[in-house]
Amino acid sequence: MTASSNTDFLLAIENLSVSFDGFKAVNDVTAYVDYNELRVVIGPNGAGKTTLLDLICGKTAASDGSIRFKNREITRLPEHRIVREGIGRKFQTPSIYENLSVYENLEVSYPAARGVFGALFFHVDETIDARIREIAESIFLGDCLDLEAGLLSHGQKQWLEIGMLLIQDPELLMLDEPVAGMSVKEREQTAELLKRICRDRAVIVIEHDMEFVERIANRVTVLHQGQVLAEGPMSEIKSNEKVIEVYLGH
Amino acid sequence: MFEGYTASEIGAIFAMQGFAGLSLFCVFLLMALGLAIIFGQMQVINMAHGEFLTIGAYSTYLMSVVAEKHAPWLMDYYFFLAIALGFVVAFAIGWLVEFSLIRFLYKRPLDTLLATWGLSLIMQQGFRSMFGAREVSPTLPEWLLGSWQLSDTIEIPINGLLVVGVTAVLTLAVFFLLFRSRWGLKVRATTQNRVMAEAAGINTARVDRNTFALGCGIAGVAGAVFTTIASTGPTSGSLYIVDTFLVVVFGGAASLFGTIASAFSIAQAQSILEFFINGSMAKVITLAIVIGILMLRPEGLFASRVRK
Amino acid sequence: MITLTRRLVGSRSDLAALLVLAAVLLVVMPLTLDIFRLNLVGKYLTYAFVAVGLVLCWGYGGILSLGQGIFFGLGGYCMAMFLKLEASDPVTTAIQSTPGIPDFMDWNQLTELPWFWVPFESFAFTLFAILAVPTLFAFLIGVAMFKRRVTGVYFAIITQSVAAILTILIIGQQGLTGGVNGITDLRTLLGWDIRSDGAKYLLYFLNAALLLACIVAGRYILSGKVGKLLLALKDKEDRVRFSGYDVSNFKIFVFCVAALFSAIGGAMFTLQVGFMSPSFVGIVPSIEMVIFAAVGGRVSLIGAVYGTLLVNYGKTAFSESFPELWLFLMGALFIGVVMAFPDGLAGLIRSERLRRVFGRPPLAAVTRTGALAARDPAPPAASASADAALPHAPTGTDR
Amino acid sequence: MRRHIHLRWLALAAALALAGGATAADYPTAEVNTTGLAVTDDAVTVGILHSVTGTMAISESGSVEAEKLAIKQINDMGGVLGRKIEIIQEDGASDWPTFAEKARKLLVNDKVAAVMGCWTSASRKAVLPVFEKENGMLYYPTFYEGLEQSKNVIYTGQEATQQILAGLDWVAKEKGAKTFYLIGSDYIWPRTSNKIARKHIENVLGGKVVGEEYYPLGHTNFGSLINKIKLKKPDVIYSIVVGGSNVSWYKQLKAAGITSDKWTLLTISVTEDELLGIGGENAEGFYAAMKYFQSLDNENNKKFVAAFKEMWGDDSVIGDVTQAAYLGPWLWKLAVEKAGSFDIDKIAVASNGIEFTGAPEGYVRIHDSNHHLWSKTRIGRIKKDGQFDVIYESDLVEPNPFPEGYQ
Repeated sequence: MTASSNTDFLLAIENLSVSFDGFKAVNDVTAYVDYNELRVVIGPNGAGKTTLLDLICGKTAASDGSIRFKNREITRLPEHRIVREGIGRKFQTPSIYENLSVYENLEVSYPAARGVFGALFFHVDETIDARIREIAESIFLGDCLDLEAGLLSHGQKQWLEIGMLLIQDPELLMLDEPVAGMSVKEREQTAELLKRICRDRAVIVIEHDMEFVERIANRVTVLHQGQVLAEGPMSEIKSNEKVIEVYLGH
Repeated sequence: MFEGYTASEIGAIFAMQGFAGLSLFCVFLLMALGLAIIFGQMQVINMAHGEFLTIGAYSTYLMSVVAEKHAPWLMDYYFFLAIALGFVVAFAIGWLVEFSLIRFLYKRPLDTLLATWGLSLIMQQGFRSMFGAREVSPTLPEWLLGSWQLSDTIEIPINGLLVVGVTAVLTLAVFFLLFRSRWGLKVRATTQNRVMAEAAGINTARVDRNTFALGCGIAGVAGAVFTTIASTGPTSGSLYIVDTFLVVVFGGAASLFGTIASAFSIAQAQSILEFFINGSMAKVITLAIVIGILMLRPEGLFASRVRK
Repeated sequence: MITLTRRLVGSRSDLAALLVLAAVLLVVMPLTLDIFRLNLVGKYLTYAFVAVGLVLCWGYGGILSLGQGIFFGLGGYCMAMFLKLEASDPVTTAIQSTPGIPDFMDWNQLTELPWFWVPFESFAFTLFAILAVPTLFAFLIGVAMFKRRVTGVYFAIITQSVAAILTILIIGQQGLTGGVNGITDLRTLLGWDIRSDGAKYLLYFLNAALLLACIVAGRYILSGKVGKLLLALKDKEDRVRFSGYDVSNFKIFVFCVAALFSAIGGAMFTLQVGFMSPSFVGIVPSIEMVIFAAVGGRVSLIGAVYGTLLVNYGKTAFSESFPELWLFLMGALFIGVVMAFPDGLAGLIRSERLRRVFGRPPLAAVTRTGALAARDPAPPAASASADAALPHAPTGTDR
Repeated sequence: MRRHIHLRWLALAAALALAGGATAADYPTAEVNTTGLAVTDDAVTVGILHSVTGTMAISESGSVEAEKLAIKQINDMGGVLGRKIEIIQEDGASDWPTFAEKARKLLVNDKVAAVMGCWTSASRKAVLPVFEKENGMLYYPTFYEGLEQSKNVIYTGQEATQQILAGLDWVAKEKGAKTFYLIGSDYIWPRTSNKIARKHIENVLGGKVVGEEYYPLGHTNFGSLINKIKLKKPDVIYSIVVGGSNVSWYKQLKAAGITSDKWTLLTISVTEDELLGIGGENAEGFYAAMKYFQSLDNENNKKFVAAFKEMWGDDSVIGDVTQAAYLGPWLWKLAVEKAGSFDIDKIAVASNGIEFTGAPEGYVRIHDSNHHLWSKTRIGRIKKDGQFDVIYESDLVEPNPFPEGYQ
């Protein structure tokens, strides 16, 4: 494991690499994310964006390099431990429990009774109930609590998944294409939601929709072939020659 | 255990033991090849695989009866026809099974496992109704039965050579079919990305059906060959299931090379252990080792590492 | 307190179903059947423990174990060891070269009781072992498998292999285990003759009561957060993991519970049948028990009991009158249940109870795909490429 | 042909009727049946309990056929104490609890006067407590490992020492065998039998056991074992491999060049039934020690084989156990007639010392105290057609289920 210095950043990724059968999907990436920052990761297909998130949340094991969260090494922690450290991850395709209701989806995601025996004797008290309803309101699903989640629209499912993360109150939230497949109106609502969310926490977003990116991003990281091509405010990135060549140009 | 033997005796035993390991490897590979193709391509564990082996065995028996009664001049060579017949019959039944059963269950691998177990019960009772509950013995050509005297002390079983030969031919054929033919390209395309394969004009349903039938057909060939080393009866095929599944699972899905390597390592382990310790314990230890390794590499020996 | 009762018995219709089952087992069967038939039903009901366990770990947890016979057998063997020791007192075994040890040990030239048999002279230890040994074994398998994320077909095949290993070991170590014949000729439990009709009645009721208790315990587990998590797990395992749960612990837990239930069944089997043999540890009985659960409806605890009774009754009836047809029928049952009735008996009787507990039928997804397969066999392309029907498919992949 | 047989049966019937000569009227039901068995003025019910389904069905079907043949013949001769025998057949389904359950049904519900049944030791062990508790009478046909004796069982097959010792003596004498390799399937009968064999080889014959191995039931690969045998070069390979493994074992032996021209193999687990699956050509010239072979040359056997084929088809083969199963109903009939009663307790006593001269294997006699049969042990040499040349016949061997010095 690479020895690394202490940082003041929330998330410090240093010299991170992973290879699949010799193919380096993420190659020597170094990046830092600050507290309460909204970072957008862009890049063409196959640039390693999703893999980067997989590495951070422990879904994929790194071949080399380190990831530290609040100065704590999390590179080798199992997924659920990383979540408990305060990192939430939303997947590219809405990943919710289709055969549970919206309420139950949120209930199951509530960060209590995470052990087997805790869960065995768990019941929803008033505080938890209030919290579930509050989150449901904030993700525009206050009226659909009893609806089976599988019956929600695609956009609503995306929101529900975000809600399931919010209820855990993570310090770092990672969203993989949160507006893919959404209508224009839903996009606006989502942008508003994101802005609200990152008041109290850092957010990493992978997004293709440049217009959407411009609306929300503080800083942008551009990945290309597993490496960081450029990083900076959106205005800078837009005029970066290399970025234009590989990504924005077409 | 070697005290009091001459070097040449020990050498001969080692040579023969090497061959025993090789033929056990080939037996395992023959058993597993068909199942591995089906498992790799469609993630279906065919619990009736043993019964497809039995189909091949009974085909051989039928051919031997026919040859004995109607064409005694064929007795020396009918075995090759029997192998072909085993393939054809097993292929045809496999095709039917896919058409009427398997294709509805692709998204539910565990259910396939149960349904094919049911199928195996039906097939076993079918054999019993058709051929009787007793084991039968196909009359094998005389040249297949003996051994080949390599030196004074080294004798190589001819049926072992046959198993090795058929395994080599069949494995090569499967390899070429999968990796060098247009059809194989379609199969691999379907496995990797069904939607894209369909978009590219591949009839994936037909690919599935043929793949399943091919896997069954290979089991038929294996069954025909096994008549030279094992029994032919309604439940003969079920003797192989545990070993077969373990070979396939140990090798990892979607990897022909994995299946070969897995058959090789299990066969060698078992063969060597059997030589040095008692048979039952050898079996227990082999199984335990395989399970132990599977715990360390749950996706099998040779599953390639990809982004999940 | 109210919530606890609710979680134990569920809603009013749940309670009704439970009471009906209790009435069938405790009143109808004993009144209508002679002791011979009742003893048979008792034997079937011991399999129902396994089926109920399978509802938990397979129906809800999505873990198909083809080795439940292991736990049934371990529970049964623990009980059998105690009973055998009691039946082998020095007086009755006086003709042996070493009196006081089980007869099969004497035949195998053992001259003293093996160390692991010694604690089974204590009934308290035996009761403890019946529950603890299989559960601990399940825990070890569970930890080894689920922590390594072995799932699905792999898990099924591995449990099957473990069952095969255990069978070979028990048969091979006949001096210690009684070998292929098993542990036979069991007579008394703490001096009480278990072969008498009175004992059989009592054991039947004890068995039925324990089974009902297991169902209630199972319902308690499923009606709470663990039940919801298990359903969630089956649907989106990664999501549960990324909600901060150690998924493997829940799988281990439910697998252990299933093993525990099976073990109780095994012990009751030994008591009612009077012996235990390795033929209940192996692959075939293990798979048959899966079909009991499937026939009853793999997500219905109570259905599992009816499924077990029905299949076994069918087996007895059919194998008496049409032995040749029985295997065909059994095979057809496997295929039919999987293809046409994935929800089994419980699915046929629209399960209002579960709807109450969960707000809707919890296995909507399963029902849907199952119904699709059953109702709509026409376009093979559609079902073979169900991927295309999934909502996420068009998005493509990104690295 | 058919007429021929009938004449034979009539002759047999006449002969035995002279011996028995009973009519129902001579034996009032109330007197011959004091324990409430299923005996009426003109009929008596017996049970047949074998596996018709499952893995054991292959082996047990011959026994069922033989028992039915014997019962038919007895009925044709006028039955037992003037009563026709009626059969209730139950299927043990190759499942030991089912055996126990069906045994209880036969004894408790059907009140049968005797049961012909079981094949494997495991099934017998499962039903034994039932027979002892409900006081029934079981006629058990299979050669087995011994170490058992019950008032409620008549063992019509050989116990281990009968089959083993005479065979070993023969091979030691005729072949001058000194070294033995013992091989078996891994369960109680082969293990117990090999234990007896080992003691006899080491203590009586002064020979040496150079290897002893067991393989799981259903094992199909014997390559390594065969190499070990080649390394040790035993004078005799002593084989107790059973079931599906049997076929693999002999085919692989032959393929490895272990054939009768250079090696001696003696088995106690291959009968004509097994040879159907193995194929005579694969085991040609090897020896089996049994009490009965289909090819036995005596009048009783010729009649028996002819009658068997008449009833069950010309393709039938008859192995040792099938013949032993045939003895069951006859021995029961003789015991009932000797006791003049169907009562189990009386039959159990009356059975001691009963002689049966009509046995296909020749003369047999039930032991005076242990319910096993005195019988001869024969050595058969396997022929290509799946039959045996009987090349040796011992004197009558006393059954000794608990052999001193062999345990």
